[in-house]
Amino acid sequence: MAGTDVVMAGFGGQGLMAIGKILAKAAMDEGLQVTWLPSYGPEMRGGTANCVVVIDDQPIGSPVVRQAHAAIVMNKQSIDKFEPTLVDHGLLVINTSLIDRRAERGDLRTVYVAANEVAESEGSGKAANMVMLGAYVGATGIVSPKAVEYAIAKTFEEKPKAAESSVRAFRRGYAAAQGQPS
Amino acid sequence: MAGTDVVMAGFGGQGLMAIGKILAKAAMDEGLQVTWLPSYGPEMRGGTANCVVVIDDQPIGSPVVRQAHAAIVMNKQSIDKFEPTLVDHGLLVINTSLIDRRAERGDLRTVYVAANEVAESEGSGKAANMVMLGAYVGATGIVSPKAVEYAIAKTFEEKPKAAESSVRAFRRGYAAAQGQPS
Amino acid sequence: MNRVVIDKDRCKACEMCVSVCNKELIEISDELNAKGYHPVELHDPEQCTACGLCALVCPEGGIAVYKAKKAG
Amino acid sequence: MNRVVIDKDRCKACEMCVSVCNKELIEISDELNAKGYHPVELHDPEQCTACGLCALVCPEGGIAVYKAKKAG
Amino acid sequence: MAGQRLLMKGTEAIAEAAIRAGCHHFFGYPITPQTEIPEYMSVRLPPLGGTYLQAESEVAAINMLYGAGGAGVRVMTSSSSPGVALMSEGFSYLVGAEVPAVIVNIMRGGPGLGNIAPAQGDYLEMTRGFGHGDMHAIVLAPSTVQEAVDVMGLAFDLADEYRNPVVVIGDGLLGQMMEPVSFPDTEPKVFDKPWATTGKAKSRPRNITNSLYLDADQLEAHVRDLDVKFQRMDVEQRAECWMTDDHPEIVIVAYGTMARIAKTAIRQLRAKGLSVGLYRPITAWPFPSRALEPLVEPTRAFLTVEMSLGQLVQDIRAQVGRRRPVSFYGRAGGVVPTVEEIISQVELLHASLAAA
Amino acid sequence: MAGQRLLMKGTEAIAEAAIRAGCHHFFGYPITPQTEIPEYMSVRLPPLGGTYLQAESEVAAINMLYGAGGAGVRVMTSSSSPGVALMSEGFSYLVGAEVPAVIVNIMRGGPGLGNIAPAQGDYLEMTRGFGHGDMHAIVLAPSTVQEAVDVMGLAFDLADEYRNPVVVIGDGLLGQMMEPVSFPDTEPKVFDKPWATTGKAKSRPRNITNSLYLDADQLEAHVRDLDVKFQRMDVEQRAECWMTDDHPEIVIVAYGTMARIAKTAIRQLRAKGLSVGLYRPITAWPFPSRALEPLVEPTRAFLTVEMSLGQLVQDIRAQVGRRRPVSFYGRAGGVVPTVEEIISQVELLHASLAAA
Amino acid sequence: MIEPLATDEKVVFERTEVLTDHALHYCPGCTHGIAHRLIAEVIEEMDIQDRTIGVCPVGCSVLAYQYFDVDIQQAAHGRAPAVATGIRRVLPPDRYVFTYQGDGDLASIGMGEILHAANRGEKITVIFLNNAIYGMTGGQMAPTTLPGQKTTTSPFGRDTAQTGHPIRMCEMLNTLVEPVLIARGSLSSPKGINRAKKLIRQAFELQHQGFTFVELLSTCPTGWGITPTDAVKWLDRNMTPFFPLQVFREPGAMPDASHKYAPDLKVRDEA
Amino acid sequence: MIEPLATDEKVVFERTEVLTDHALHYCPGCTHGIAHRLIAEVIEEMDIQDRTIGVCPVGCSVLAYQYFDVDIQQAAHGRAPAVATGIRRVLPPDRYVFTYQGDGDLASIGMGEILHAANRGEKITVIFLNNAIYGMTGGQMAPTTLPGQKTTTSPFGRDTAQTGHPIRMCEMLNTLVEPVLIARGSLSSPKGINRAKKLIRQAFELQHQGFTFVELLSTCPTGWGITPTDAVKWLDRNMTPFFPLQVFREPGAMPDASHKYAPDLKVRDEA
Ligand SMILES: Cc1ncc(C[n+]2csc(CCOP(=O)(O)OP(=O)(O)O)c2C)c(N)n1
Ligand SMILES: Cc1ncc(C[n+]2csc(CCOP(=O)(O)OP(=O)(O)O)c2C)c(N)n1
Ligand code: SF4
Ligand code: SF4
Ligand code: SF4
Ligand code: SF4
Ligand code: SF4
Ligand code: SF4
Ligand SMILES: [Mg+2]
Ligand SMILES: [Mg+2]
Repeated sequence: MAGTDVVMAGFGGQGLMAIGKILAKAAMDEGLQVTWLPSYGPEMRGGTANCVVVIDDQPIGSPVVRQAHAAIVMNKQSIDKFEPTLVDHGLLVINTSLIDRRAERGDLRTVYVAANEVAESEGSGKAANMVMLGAYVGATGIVSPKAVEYAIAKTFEEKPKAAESSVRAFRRGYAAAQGQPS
Repeated sequence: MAGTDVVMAGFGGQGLMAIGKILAKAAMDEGLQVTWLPSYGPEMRGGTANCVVVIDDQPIGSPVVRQAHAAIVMNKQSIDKFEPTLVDHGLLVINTSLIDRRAERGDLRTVYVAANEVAESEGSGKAANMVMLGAYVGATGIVSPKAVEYAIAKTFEEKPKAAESSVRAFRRGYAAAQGQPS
Repeated sequence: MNRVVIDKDRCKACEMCVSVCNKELIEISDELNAKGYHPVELHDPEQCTACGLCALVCPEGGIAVYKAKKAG
Repeated sequence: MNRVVIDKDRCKACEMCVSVCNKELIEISDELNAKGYHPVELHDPEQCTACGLCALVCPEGGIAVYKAKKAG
Repeated sequence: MAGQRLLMKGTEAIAEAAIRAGCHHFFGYPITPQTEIPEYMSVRLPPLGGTYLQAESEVAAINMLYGAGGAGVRVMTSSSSPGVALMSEGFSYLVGAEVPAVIVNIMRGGPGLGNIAPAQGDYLEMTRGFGHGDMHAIVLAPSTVQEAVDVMGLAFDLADEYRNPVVVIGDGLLGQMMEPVSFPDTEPKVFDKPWATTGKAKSRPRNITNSLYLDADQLEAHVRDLDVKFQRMDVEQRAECWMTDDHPEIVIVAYGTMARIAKTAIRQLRAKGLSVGLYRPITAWPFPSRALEPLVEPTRAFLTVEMSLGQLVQDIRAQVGRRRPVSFYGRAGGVVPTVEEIISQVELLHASLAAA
Repeated sequence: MAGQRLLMKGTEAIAEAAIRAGCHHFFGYPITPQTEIPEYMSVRLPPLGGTYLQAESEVAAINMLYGAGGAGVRVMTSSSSPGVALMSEGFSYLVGAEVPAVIVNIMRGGPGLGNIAPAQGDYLEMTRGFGHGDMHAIVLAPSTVQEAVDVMGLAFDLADEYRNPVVVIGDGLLGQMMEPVSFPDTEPKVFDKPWATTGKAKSRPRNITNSLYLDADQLEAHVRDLDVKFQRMDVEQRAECWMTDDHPEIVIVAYGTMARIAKTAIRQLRAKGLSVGLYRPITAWPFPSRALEPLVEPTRAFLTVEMSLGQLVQDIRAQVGRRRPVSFYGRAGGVVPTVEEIISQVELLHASLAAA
Repeated sequence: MIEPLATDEKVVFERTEVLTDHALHYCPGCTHGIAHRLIAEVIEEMDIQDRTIGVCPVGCSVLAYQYFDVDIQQAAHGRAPAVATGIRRVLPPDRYVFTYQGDGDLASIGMGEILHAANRGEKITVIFLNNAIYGMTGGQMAPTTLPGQKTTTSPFGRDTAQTGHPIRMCEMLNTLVEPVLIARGSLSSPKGINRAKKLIRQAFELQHQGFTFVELLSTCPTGWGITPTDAVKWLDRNMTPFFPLQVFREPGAMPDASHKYAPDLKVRDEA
Repeated sequence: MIEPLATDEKVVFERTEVLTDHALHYCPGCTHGIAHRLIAEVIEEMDIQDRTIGVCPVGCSVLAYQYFDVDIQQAAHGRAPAVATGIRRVLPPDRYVFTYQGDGDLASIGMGEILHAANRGEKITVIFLNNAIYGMTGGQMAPTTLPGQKTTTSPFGRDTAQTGHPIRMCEMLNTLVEPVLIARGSLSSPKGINRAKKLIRQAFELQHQGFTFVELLSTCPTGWGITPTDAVKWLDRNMTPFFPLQVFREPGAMPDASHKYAPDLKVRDEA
């Protein structure tokens, strides 16, 4: 495989860091090289939080990426910030629950998913991040859904309920990505 | 002239620093180059204090001297410490009031003076250092007695009595050196 | 009528103003502001006594309160 | 007889012991020690009560005091 | 958990590796981007019967190291640039009194308060000026989280072996990123420390931890002894030469995170047909000159890449001298040079060599 | 007292020169061998309406400089090696926030507490590592008490001109010796400081003294601006080449007190017929490479002499490279190399050149 | 955008102009914002904006220089009192100098600087925001952290057997002679806020007489992990009992400890 | 060479063996020597020489490591409490750790370290020699220098308007919760010396319960420029009124400030 990377951005509290780690763990478990890097505390509060995951089958150079191959954006600020920075024909996974516009660039591959609504319909509004992760994995096939589901289970080892709803949300996102990207 | 130097050593409180400065000032006033350097506080108390004065008509290199041309020693420790370090045929000015031995080295020029007794006989036991300075200047002629007397006067500007007794003590030391060094 | 002006862009939805208004006039709105918060809004403005407490506790300095002068 | 032993090499002639001896038994001597001080010495040792005050105040730890055991 | 691959943050991996190296005592003060180290220690050490103590300041922390290291235990602190600068006097005391200890510096943007973004601006300070007086300390600069784990054990061993503090430097990226790591399964080496101030048993004279020698001759003798030791440390030179066997035209010089980024650039450059290799100091001090020397003649030009405006490059220039051109590319203030930037720098350099 | 020759201690002459350079504000903490500077200031400044304040520590002192310098006045502190090391973080803040100030370091034996004897062991620290982050400051190294007087005025001018702290280094000998000096009769230069935080007049926006730039791009821009400034400082290179006009076989390299001792040695060596000259950096940073360069080719060998185990010599070696041999002689811990030692080193060197 | 004042109304509350327009970076409900506003209001009311120099610390309020529209310096962590001393000692006496510091900054790393500035009687005002935690770095233990309080570096709760009790700065400063005002307020309620403002005003007014110190108990909802509205309750319930809201010293209420002493320094009288 | 004990006498006073034979470097009459001896005697009497680790400061007593025949560390200026903390926290609990510090060391540069060690309740004994001056560096002003006292950096006498009043460390420490012994003694008279020794003994005995602190008013004849015998009088006359000789805290006499606090840290009770 050729190396790839994805930036995940949204408000603090939307769980972007968490899905980044889950993706990283899934990749590791599949024997890949991986790095996860948070946009670590601007020592200031508010605004957006993001992390970037790099996955490769060769040793990874930079854990930091200026032009990502893909972005998972969960709020308006994030799409504004990261859409322009993606590589040509990059992938943009957009949470339509909180973002009321479409991608502006014509070259991008896009996945639209109403993550918050979908998650709520699965019984846990908090799992919108998992929906987004599912959509990304569905659109890219970068790791197997099984690996992700295992990573989710591990992450919520002590909260089986959360694990379950997370997996459900992940699957819904995964499925949603099948018709797309356009 | 060839450059020369003299180390002045004794107990703290015997006024060695002071006569060093007076000699340095006299040399400066005579248009010579001069440095004065105290053995600055070993950050410990007690023991001996010393300073070294270097006089030259060329710019002075080292203000610190490991083998001095001359030593003025006012107590036993000082003669023990500095006699061995003098250059060949160096000059040793010995305060016999507090040092009950003669120079051990055969090559040295020596001046013996009972500085404390002499000073006391001039009315100020404190001026023993001036006697020693006088003996050194008398033995070397490194600066003119006038210049020293002027420097003494300047130093004790606000204490004319001390100035007077110091000058008298200096002259007695100067005179004492005339018969010597042997 | 007294007037309470909330700077919605500054509001971070901390609800401090909500909790101090004795008249319970302030509520979180459905809007989302640029920072991603649901800013508060005033309902029943007629009931406001212009006591100023909401403005006093707002950490963002985002509330201004004006009292209508008595007629005459 | 009580005994006061002054370590003359340690003595710095500070006169602390001199000032505390109620019997005024301690005095600066004419000797010069290696450090250049005139160490103190005891006179009239018979009068010493071995009260120990001189040793207590000596900053150099230079005094030892021994009390003669009562006969019998 | 040994052997197993774990996804861990650099800072946490460093902390865990230290614990496994037998360091059960940590004194430190929070500062981004390394606060996870004290945080991790505060969870792990008390149950082990060790010490986690939040010092009142970095100045206090380094002096707590002095006390603890002098008493004979493995001890560490960690901080970031401004906090590390405050340890300067204490570090010199550790060297002067020959107290082993490990100091981790996860560097951030400077000077002054700067920011918390990743940087390599303390290279000169750590290798040259970290304290007053004639002194040195081994400085280890890992490039990956796994290597950070590996050097921690080494750092403690070197500290004990030489009775000298050892510094480990990384940048914010190394500290903040997660990567898969596995921990070695070895038991920590145990050093005999008859000099430690543990209480003077009747059987031995008292032990003194001290750097004061009022007499100049004595101090000189002491400093010369230290210097002999510093010279002995020269055997600890460590460097990685990567893709240099085929005598590439251009050698990139980089350390820490910068080096791994350079590796990606080199892979891509080689794919494009350019002849490029990497020289990576692992010990920032002693500077690994022995590994560099054989590269100088075969190489046509060096390019040093740093997250600073040019520090390591000074060591390269000093050694390479006029023999080969040494060019420099650096970003500062927390900006990290990208693979693309490195590639374009190398291409420029290649073009200029071709033209010459 | 201007013009007149006065016999003064180095420390006191430095203090007096600072006052005459318009520095009426001093913050410092006692430490041998420079305590006469604060003592002198405590007598002289209050009657002038200036400030003498004994800080609670060197850390506080350097931060008081930050406040006062940021408020626009000429301000200084002085200390010695361990105390100066404690100023490391604050010094980096001065550079980062572009606050002018003068710091005097009268170096003593190290590392650690070391002793109070004269030494030059902080050269690397002062020129390379005095604080974290990419930073530099001009370092002036006078050789005589008269020159110490002369560089003080220069130090304040350079600080104001570049809005950067300036360091003056001497060793304990320079601080403690008395020599005849005379003071220049010039009025201090006055610099306009529109950036000073003196109270925000209605007519201008507020002034901010700051080194924080949370955004990496902004910090990089700031650091690059600083770097441009550091590069501009290159014009401040100052060195003395003495007895080098006749292209001597051997050039001794030394600075500060060491250089004057070397001069005596050179006079005596020349009297013996040996061909020897001196290269003396006056600015330890920027390193005066331009003055050194023309000496490299004509000279057969360099000998660097220091009161340390080899610091300045690193700069010499970096520049001279393999072109000429650079040998080193140093004493440490407060021992000062003598004229005789230098002479015998040169004679040895001369013999080996003759043999070669 | 605050709407203009209608002619038939009077202002009950408007944002002071001594604060810039910059949006605050603090977390929702963080009382740093309130403290900023109170200080700015006092500066405005005393009409000393052109003579005030602020010093901000390292802590969440590190960016305070963006908010106060006065000349201002950003100080190294803990050193604000030293920086303020430098400013105070060199500028004309009519200036007002204040520092703004958190509890990590002032009571941990900056302990030496605050005590010595106070003891010298530096004519400055120190506003001390005590939120019982290191906010900026993500919630570590502070010297003022309560017994049992969980932070990221006291994960099992502050263990007083290992780390002691919270430090009470007002009480400690009150053992010194020089300070002229030492008081503790709280930002947990409208009443507290009004009282805090009075204390700040008093401090600035007394500043030219000597060292003035106002501690303000503050919330850190993020560091404490609770909502802003719960945070004020937590503060009242848990902090206030140990940190009593009190004026420890003010002109007219000077404790024993503040008595001045002027020995004649002779060895004995007969001399 | 002290002569051997005759069989028919009993020892009233002999030099303790916990002091080495090294001649002290202190000036004539300097009470540092007395303090050393008292500590050594206590160590001997408690028979803890093999379990005691000392920490000496930078100050005139920098060479204390030559005198105490125990394992000992020489600490950086002001940092002895941090060094002692490092030692205490890593050695077995049966060890005795003490620091010996001057007033410049402890109350100026080392203010942060001593207060935090005290506040953490470090189980160490701090012996604080207060001689109102920086002896070692040649007589500069200390935080404890008296108003009007001339030193080389207060050449016109300490001006309290510029530099404040002397700092009283015991009083300040007494605002903290953890210390178990805080006391001030004096070395100016035989009575004082005997009392000082009792305090030191008490401190060592209580050390394993918590932080213990003994301040000893001391003379610096050299720095003060008077004779040793005048110095003790000067101390009694001028220092003691401002630095009262008092036990501020001991088990059984704990002031209000030392009350422990254990909140339950809930937001409210109904929760
Ligand atoms: C020398 C140094 N040490 C540590 C830090 C990291 N640091 C930044 S803010 C802070 C603590 C802030 O806590 P506090 O003063 O209580 O302010 P708050 O954020 O709670 O308002 C620390 C430790 C630093 N910037 N510099
Ligand atoms: C960091 C540092 N700053 C300053 C000094 C210089 N210094 C040595 S001892 C001392 C003060 C000693 O005074 P004090 O603690 O009162 O002890 P005393 O000599 O009076 O017993 C100072 C400032 C130093 N060695 N290190
Ligand atoms: S002014 Fe008073 S009544 Fe009106 S909204 Fe605000 S708090 Fe409520
Ligand atoms: S107090 Fe201010 S920020 Fe908080 S909810 Fe109300 S208006 Fe918004
Ligand atoms: S023991 Fe008592 S009586 Fe005897 S000499 Fe000493 S002080 Fe005087
Ligand atoms: S007290 Fe001790 S040192 Fe002082 S004079 Fe007496 S014996 Fe000598
Ligand atoms: S972390 Fe705490 S102190 Fe900092 S801004 Fe957030 S709530 Fe306020
Ligand atoms: S200077 Fe003072 S404290 Fe130091 S040894 Fe002399 S008398 Fe004692
Ligand atoms: Mg806080
Ligand atoms: Mg003292």
